[in-house]
Amino acid sequence: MDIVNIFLLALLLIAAVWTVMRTRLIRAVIGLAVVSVLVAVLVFQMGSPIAAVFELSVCAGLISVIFFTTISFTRRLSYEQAVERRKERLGRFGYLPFVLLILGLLMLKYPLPQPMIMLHDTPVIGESLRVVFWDIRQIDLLGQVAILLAGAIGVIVLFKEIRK
Amino acid sequence: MMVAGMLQWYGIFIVLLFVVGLYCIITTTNLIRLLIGIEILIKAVTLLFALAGWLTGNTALSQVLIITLIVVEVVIMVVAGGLIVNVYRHTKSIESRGIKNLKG
Amino acid sequence: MLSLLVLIPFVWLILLVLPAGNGVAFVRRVGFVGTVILSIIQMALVLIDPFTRWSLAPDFVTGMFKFALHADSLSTVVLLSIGLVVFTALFVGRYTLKNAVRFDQFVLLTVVVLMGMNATVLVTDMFSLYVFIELTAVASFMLIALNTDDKFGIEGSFKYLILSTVATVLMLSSIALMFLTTGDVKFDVVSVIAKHNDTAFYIKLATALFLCGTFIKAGVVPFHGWVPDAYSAAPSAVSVLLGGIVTKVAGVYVMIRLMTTVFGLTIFTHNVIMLFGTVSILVGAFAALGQNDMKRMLAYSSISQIGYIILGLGCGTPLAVAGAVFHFFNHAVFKSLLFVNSAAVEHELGNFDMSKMGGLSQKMPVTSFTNIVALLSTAGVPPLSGFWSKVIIIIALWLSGQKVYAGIAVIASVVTLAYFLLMQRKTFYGQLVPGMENVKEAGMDILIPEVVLTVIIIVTGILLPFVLNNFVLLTANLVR
Amino acid sequence: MENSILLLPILIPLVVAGMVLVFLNDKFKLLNVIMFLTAIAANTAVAVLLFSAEMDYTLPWAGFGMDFALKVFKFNSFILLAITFFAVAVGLYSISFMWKKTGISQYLMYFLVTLGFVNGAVLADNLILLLFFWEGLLLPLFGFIVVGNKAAFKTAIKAFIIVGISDLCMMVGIGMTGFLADTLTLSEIHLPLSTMGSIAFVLLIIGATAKAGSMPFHSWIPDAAVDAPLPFMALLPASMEKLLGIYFLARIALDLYQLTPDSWLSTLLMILGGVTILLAVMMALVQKDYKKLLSYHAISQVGYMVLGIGTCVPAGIIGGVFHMLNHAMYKCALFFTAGAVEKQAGTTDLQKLGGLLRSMPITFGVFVIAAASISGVPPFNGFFSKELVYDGTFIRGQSNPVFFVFYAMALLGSFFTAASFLKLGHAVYIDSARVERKDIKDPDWWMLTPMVAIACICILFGVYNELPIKNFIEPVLMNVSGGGAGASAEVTEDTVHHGFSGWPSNWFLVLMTGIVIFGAIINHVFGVKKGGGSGLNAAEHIHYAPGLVQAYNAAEKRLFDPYDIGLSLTNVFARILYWFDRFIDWIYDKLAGEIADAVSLRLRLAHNGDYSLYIIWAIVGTVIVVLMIM
Repeated sequence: MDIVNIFLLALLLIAAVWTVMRTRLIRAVIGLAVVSVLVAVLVFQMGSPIAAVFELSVCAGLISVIFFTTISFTRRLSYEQAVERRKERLGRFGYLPFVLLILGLLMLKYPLPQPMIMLHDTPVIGESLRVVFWDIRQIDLLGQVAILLAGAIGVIVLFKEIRK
Repeated sequence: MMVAGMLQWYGIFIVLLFVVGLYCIITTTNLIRLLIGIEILIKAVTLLFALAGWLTGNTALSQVLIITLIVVEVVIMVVAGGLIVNVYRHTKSIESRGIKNLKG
Repeated sequence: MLSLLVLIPFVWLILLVLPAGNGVAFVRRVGFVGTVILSIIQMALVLIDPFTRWSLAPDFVTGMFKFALHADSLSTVVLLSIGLVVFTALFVGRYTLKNAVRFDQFVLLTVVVLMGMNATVLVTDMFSLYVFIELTAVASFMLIALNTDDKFGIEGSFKYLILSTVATVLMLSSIALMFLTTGDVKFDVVSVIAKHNDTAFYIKLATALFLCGTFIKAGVVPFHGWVPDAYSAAPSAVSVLLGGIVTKVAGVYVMIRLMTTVFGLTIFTHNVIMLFGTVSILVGAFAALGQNDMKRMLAYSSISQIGYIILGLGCGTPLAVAGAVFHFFNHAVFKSLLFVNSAAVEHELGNFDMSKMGGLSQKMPVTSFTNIVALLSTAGVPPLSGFWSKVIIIIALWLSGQKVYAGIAVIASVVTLAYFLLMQRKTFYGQLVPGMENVKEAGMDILIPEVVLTVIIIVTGILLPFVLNNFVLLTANLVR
Repeated sequence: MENSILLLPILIPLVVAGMVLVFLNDKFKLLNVIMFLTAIAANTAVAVLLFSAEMDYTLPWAGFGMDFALKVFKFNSFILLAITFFAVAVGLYSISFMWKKTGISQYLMYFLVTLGFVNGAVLADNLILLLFFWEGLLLPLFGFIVVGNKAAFKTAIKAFIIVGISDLCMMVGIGMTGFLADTLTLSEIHLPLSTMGSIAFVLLIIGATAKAGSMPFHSWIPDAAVDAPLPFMALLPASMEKLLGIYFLARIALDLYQLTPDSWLSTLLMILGGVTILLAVMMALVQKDYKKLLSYHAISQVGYMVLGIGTCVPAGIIGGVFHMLNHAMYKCALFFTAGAVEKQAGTTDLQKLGGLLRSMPITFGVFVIAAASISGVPPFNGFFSKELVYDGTFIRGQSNPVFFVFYAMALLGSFFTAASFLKLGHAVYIDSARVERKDIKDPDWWMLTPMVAIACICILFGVYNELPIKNFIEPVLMNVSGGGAGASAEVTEDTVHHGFSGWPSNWFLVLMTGIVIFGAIINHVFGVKKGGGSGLNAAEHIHYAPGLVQAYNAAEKRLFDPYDIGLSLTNVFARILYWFDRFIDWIYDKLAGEIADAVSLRLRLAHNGDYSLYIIWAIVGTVIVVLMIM
């Protein structure tokens, strides 16, 4: 179990680095989707199945769609430009793996302190997800509805000119 | 419990994920890749929330928080995408050098 | 009662959005008036009904909704400021946004911002706080980019989005860490544990990260990069909203709330906040000195004034916090007024380039007069309201032994005066620049908020005892 | 009498100012003038009623010991009366002066606000309240200068910032005083000059003398003289601010703190006074503009007051306070004559004036009286107050010969004062007209009445100086706010033995004064001769350093002329002082601006519009915050 989790985490990091270093935007977005899937698996491993489902469907699915849409509105690079850009990128992103390696080793050497987990007197552990979502955090729900409305207005504001 | 030992590994990788995201935001000149960097940062935060829920045993709360977080994040990404499309409309590129007009 | 402050804007928003598809005219006719009434009701509620009764009175919507909202003395002042600035911005919007569709969108988004800010002020939970800060922020992004044909608006909006998202990530990390340590994200639960373990590693880290998040949102130097760009690129009416209240609620209010109610000020946070406040005061003031663009100057001035607020907060004595809250209110008033004036100027001239202006006081006497009242208040000239809040902050700093900071605050107010007088001279005084013979005074939509805000500045300054005893000094118990 | 009557001197002008504000447009100027006159009349009535009354009135205000406390006693009732008198005189005069100009309504509003605030500052019995009114005076000051000339904005800013800085010093001083005394009520504060007390004392002195226009906070006054409407100069720098500044200086030195002659602060005050006298009078001597010349004298004369109070001996203090009153009068009269000349002849440039003796005889008469007063010619009032100041420095000199320096400085100042006024009078009135003008005559009676009235009082206070000294000033110092041991007790004793009124007791001083004035006349005659018979150039020989051309010209005449050698020494001195004056000006004007500009430019370059730079700043900031908190 431990090994699996650590393996997944390592894979996640590699996917993230790969995402960042890709030249073609489409592939970078696919990389991001892979990262999302891995995060979803990890979240599932940590006992949050419903959140994992959301992560999988919304982040890996919907957000990728949003990115693809955005990219489709803009002009792609030609092949020569892409090659040139790749060299440029390598100069800037080439250091990233080394930075990560050194930082990771340092953190292995000097580990983070253990958190003193202090649970308050009446833990809400027993409460089901349904109660928390619909009752306790009702104000968040209101916020979600409002922010979705705002997003809808945003689409009208920002994409109106494009559609013409 | 294994959880405490796992915390080290989670901690390290979450921090490294943050570093990847920040590095991407700072160095990239492509606006869409900028958003990808932000996405990676938010993934790290998601993991942190899941971890917190797992360690405290309050997974109900952590799941609700993650779901809300995802909804908010999607809206931000939509707006950001819309802005990038508009930047493209004005400058015919999605490079960051197109948005350096305001200064001083 | 409290729920209504969130629910009414929400219901109003849905009412406005639903017919938006087919009947834009409906929104235009009803939306503006309704939203103005909404903001007036909010101000009236705060002024007539003190917050103590709000919390005590049975919430008749409690049966339907389970919102854990709470209002105290700080919320009162902030809610009042919100109502006032939204009121102002709506009028300015009607005057400056000639495109009907844009104006409708402006009203809709202003309602979103109103709801988001009210909720931000009232919630009692760190994560809900985040949700509503984001709601406000999302609406602000779109407001700044409202005129999509203006590439500067898009650029300012995008910069705000990036920095704001970084701030969000910092805040979320902090919330997650507090969740990890305390098992919950409610203010009361978190604060009990945080205040008793203020040396624990993760709690200190969480404090620092949240502080940085609010610093970015508030535009404290060196987290301020987006502020001048976003303020100056936004449409005039949006600048009023943004500069007057949005960043103050999302940044400064949240900072005051978190640092007093939740984390509690420790010796370390004291020093950090005061240091960054002072740096903001100085950098903002000096950067403003060299500006030629009216709105950019106001933006830098905002940075400088926010420095005063958080300097007062960082000092942490009851008097200093009361002064900070008072300055919060005053800043909302006079900075809105200054932005309104800049909107009036822009409407006549079409730009903000002060090097091409001059002698406008002959053509726009009311705007010129209100502008000088606002700038003197900002610079802290008695008997205007800004003087008193600054004096309270400085006295509190002095009494708590922070004499260096007090001295810097005093000196910076001279610089404030210098750049504002420069602005007044370049725009309103001097010879009338050729080609401006046809400039005329702004219309009623601008004059109403101008006069209202000017009267508030003067009356607050003169009726200081009333304001002090009924609003400001009550906030001192935030840190007791 | 209800004690709340004390509120009236503040409320009447401010309320009427508010009403004028409603009708700010110049279309309603008649209405505004009527309201203005009513307010002034009502204010006069109240001031007369309050004269030599003793009462106090307190309203609860902001808490923390900050009460709206007003108190009237002998000293400030006298100051209040003086202020009222000048308000009436300047008010009548300015209505006529401003009638045809734009902005008269604004001007009247600022006038009333000033009056209300000055009254408030004089009556205030609470440090914070005093500060409130004191700082509030900045507003009308700023407004006044702007009214005069829209391009005068730079001057307004300069004035505003200089006065602002000195007021900040005063604010800190008041804070320290309140802290030391543990109360904010003025009449309860009597402090010894401890170390911290001395610092607070110096800060307060800076505030008070800057308000009075002393060096080195003077440099806005000459600029304002050119830009602001003329009655403004008569109102603020010449009378109101002098009265207020010296009133407060007297209270600081005699009441709040016990200044003693052996204290180094006394010496400091005397140095300040002496330097101000000389420096400003040197500047005045070379001016070629009526108003500017007067404004430098307005600075110079403050030196006498500060010097007088700084001596800490009764004669000097009484002289200082008396000189304040006298100065306000004759300087008012002089500014009035300048205003009359400006209004009638259209300019105040000496090179374009001349020959006004015949066309404006009454104005000339007033000028002669006022100029004789300021130069200290007996039997006008200036003579007597100056004699008292000399007496004070002389007494100090008897105890320590070093202090004779101050006597010499004061005497020298007198010499130059007389010289410059001879030159001014000669150039404006006696010389034949340099530019031909027709139809110049004395102004109308609105303007003449205040001028003549003040001139008459100048004579009255001189010939019958017992009236002001015995009735106003001596009792005042016996009873500064009902307390105060130290210096004021000494005054009481001395006063009982021999008064200060009447002819000066020390004949040596009178003789010296006579010699000085006579010397000035000789000098003037000499200068006129050299300047080709014109008064305009009567001081040229002092003004210009012997440059090459002049040296060539004058080689035969002046080579062995001891008078000229002496004058050229003076000349160098004047030059140094001139540069010093310009240097102070440069600090305010340029240096501060340049530094600010440089910093500002760097900051603007730093904001290069690149969001990734901004993010890096934010991340660096975050790291700093995290490290500081950890």
